[in-house]
Amino acid sequence: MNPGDISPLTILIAAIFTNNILLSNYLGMCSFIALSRRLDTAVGMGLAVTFVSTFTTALNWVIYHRVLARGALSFLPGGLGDRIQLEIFALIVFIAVIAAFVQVVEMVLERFSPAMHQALGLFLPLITVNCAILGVALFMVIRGYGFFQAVAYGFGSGLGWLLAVLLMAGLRRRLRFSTVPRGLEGVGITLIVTGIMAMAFMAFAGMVRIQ
Amino acid sequence: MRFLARLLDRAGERVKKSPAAPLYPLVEAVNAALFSPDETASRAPFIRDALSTKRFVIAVVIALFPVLALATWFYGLKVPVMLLVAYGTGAVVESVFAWFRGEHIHEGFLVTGILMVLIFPVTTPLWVFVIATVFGIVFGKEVFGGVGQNPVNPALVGRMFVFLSWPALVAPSAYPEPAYRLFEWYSPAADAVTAATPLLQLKTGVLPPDASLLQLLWQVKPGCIGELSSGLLILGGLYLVFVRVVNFRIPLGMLAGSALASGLLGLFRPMPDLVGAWLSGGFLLGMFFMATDPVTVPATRVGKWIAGLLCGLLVVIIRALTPLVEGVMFAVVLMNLASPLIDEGVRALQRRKEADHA
Amino acid sequence: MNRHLATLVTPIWKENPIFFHVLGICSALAVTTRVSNALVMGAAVTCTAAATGVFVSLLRPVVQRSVRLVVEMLVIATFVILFDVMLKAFWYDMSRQLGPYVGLIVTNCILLGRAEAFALKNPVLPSLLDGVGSGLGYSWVLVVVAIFRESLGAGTLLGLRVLPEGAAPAQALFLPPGAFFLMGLLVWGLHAVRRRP
Amino acid sequence: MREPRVPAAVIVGAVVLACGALLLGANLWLADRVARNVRLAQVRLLVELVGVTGLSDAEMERFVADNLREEKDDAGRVRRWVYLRESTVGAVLYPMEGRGLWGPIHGVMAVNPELDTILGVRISRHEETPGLGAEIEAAWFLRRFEGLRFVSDDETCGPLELHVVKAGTAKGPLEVDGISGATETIRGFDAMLGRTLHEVLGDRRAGP
Repeated sequence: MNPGDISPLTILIAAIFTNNILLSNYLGMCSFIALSRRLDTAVGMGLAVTFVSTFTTALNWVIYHRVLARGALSFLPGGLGDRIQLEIFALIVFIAVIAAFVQVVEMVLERFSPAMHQALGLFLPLITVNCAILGVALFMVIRGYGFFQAVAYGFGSGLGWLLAVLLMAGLRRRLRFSTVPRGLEGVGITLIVTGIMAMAFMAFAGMVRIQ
Repeated sequence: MRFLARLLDRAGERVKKSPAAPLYPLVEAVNAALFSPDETASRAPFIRDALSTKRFVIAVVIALFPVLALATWFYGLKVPVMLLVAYGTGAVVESVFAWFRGEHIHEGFLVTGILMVLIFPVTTPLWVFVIATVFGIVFGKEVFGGVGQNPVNPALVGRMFVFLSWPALVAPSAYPEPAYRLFEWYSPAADAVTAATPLLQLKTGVLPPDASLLQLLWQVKPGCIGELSSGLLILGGLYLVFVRVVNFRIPLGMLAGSALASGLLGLFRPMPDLVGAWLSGGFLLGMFFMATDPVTVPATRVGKWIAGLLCGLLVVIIRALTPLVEGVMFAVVLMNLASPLIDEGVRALQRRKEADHA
Repeated sequence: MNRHLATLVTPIWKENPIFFHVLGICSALAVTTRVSNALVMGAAVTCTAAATGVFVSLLRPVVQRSVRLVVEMLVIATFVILFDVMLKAFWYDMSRQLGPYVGLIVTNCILLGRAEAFALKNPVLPSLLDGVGSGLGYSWVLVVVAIFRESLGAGTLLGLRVLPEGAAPAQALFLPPGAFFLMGLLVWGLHAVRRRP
Repeated sequence: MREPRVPAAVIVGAVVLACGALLLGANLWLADRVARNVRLAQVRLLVELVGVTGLSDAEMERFVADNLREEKDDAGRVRRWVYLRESTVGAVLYPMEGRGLWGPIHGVMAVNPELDTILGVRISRHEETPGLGAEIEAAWFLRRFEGLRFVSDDETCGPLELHVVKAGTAKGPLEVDGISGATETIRGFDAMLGRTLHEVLGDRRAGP
């Protein structure tokens, strides 16, 4: 059996609940800590991550499997395609695709939807260094996902991150009125609450039957 | 210290101001801190009785005392010993933190300590129980500044940690059959008889034919210490609702939520009997005594309904769709974690409505 | 020389990138289930941070502001890939254990952050020292977290059993939540220690 | 800071070229080694499974090339390896593929020449939780499969009853204890084992 057999819907649910990219793969922690301070920034960044992660995963999948992967260029004449090895550039290409996509989206939004640009514009540039997006691309390669699986994974991971950051923003707003020990304020207490959240999300482990 | 005093002050003011005096200062303090004052006065009219934290604690202890007494009858001396251990550990940890902060120990731990005992099976080794208590108090309460400031139920935080750490030692497969053991010390060697809990039987679909709902209600059944008798839990819970220590919206929401989830999932797969699911496992204990903890639920009225629904939904989903047998613990914590967000959402909607009216 | 020493030491303790700039926390949490993984990951970050520091500093006189981010990212990515390939070639098992997290060093803000904040403004030697210092500052935190997680969560240290037979390790520390709790505690402890003169 | 005079495009171009050259060079130098490592990981399992020890990497590769006959299916994928010891069959090795909780699981199962007993199981690749699901590759767990006879005594290839079950609940010779706390991984492992055994039984029915 190969991974092609899992339905994209299953992957989507798994990426949100059972295998949350933040709570089980720790990706996107930096922006999670920084942007969960306020609810509105959390919403903005969460939506931006979801959007970018979905589309760049699709783009990266196509580029990886049609250009970079071993044997992808075998249609080239004279066995040239088999001799070119581009896999090593995957990481750079992924970053470049993410950065370029973010740029393009920013320009398009600025031009056609100033309201959206106002809402998301601040967060788009930050995404380039959000490791969740790059992480999704790398996991997609390691796990050998097909196109629709990869897109579902990208979308689900974005939603999972959005969910976690929203919960955390709500909690941190409430924590402002708690007398947290001084050394724990900010980063420390956020990490501990994330730990409680990660424990609670363990309940979903095994919810998705992959067999 | 000054901060707490300020909170209590503000709560006190509101007691004087409104005819609907606060339920207990702590909730009020948190409410006051979360709401801006002008918003709250109109939105918390369901609080009718002036109760101090002490009276709240006493009410919960009264409600849970019969359960503890019955558990001692059936599980033996280990139950009161566990209670002493919980209080002892709690006192040490709390006084260390209180000393650092320069505060007094809070009587709120009386409740956490009892709950701590009730959510473990009697088979739990004492060292595991101590670790759970310490972890729960430190990471569930003290890091947030102590009683009344914790976003999640501290007892459940401790329970989750040991559940994930040593699943075999606290798992449902180790629950012993209740039998008369008063004045005996429970030991796994002497009491090797373990029994499948009704919940496990419901899950695997092999509920024995003689187990009617009435029996689930009145008979004692294997499980965690506090799950011994559904009847006593219902009586205790109703008492708390009756004296208005517990808000009725969360329990009702949970019942509705679990019914909804059970019905929806029932369209696709066979589901265990709904009332049976209510009466077995930790549902009642969680519903009346955990999920209702006033500091960890939404402050808005609509928010309480939503939180209850969510919790009920999650219980059924976790019980039905994951390999876990019991889902109440996780469901309550997930609900706690979502509570501030629910409040934010409800308030945003209310603000929008008011803006429309104006 | 004293100044150079300070450049090296400051990011290890006084301005530790993980604690005081909250950089690079993702991988710090992910690879700390085993001390060996943490050591290799620390080495990876130290090497790439040092190399990046040197090269960004070298390119400093010719790179224009408008393209400096692109150049920095290129340099970082190149060194990360180099390390990844070397690991695959010479320590295949370890490379499999670390999975995608070596590649994810690219988005580890420590590298970009130090390149931006230090190497772009300083000569080669201090940049090298700053890179090494930041890498070491990151590494020791990883190793400390890993020591707790591996010994208490799995009962071993560097693969050797340290808990007595019969003592069951706390699996929760090995699972993701454990990383968050330990990291939180470490942040707390460090802030407490640092505030005291 | 003084703005340098060199045009930005030139700089970026030069850096891109330099980085590209560096990486391609590294790739040329190391690609074979990496490929060999990937191959060796598999080879090591095969050698271990047929019970040969103390070989160097190169010797292992030669050993596998000389003594293991690869059989491929129509799609060109390896279906099984037949281990020839002094021109008689010593064991038959089947590749296994399945899914765990987080990702694919790959492994190899060795079966005796009569195709009725498991000689050993090894896992080559998985993404499971360290300490829990990841224990499927641990020796203490895999040892439970050694010498398991999965064909009933009356020699019928009847329904397969070999199962990995919840830890501590194994009954009878054909149930194997799983790993506590790793339900989903074990479920995938069990299914993978079942599929492989199914294939083995197919070969057994087809005759030697």
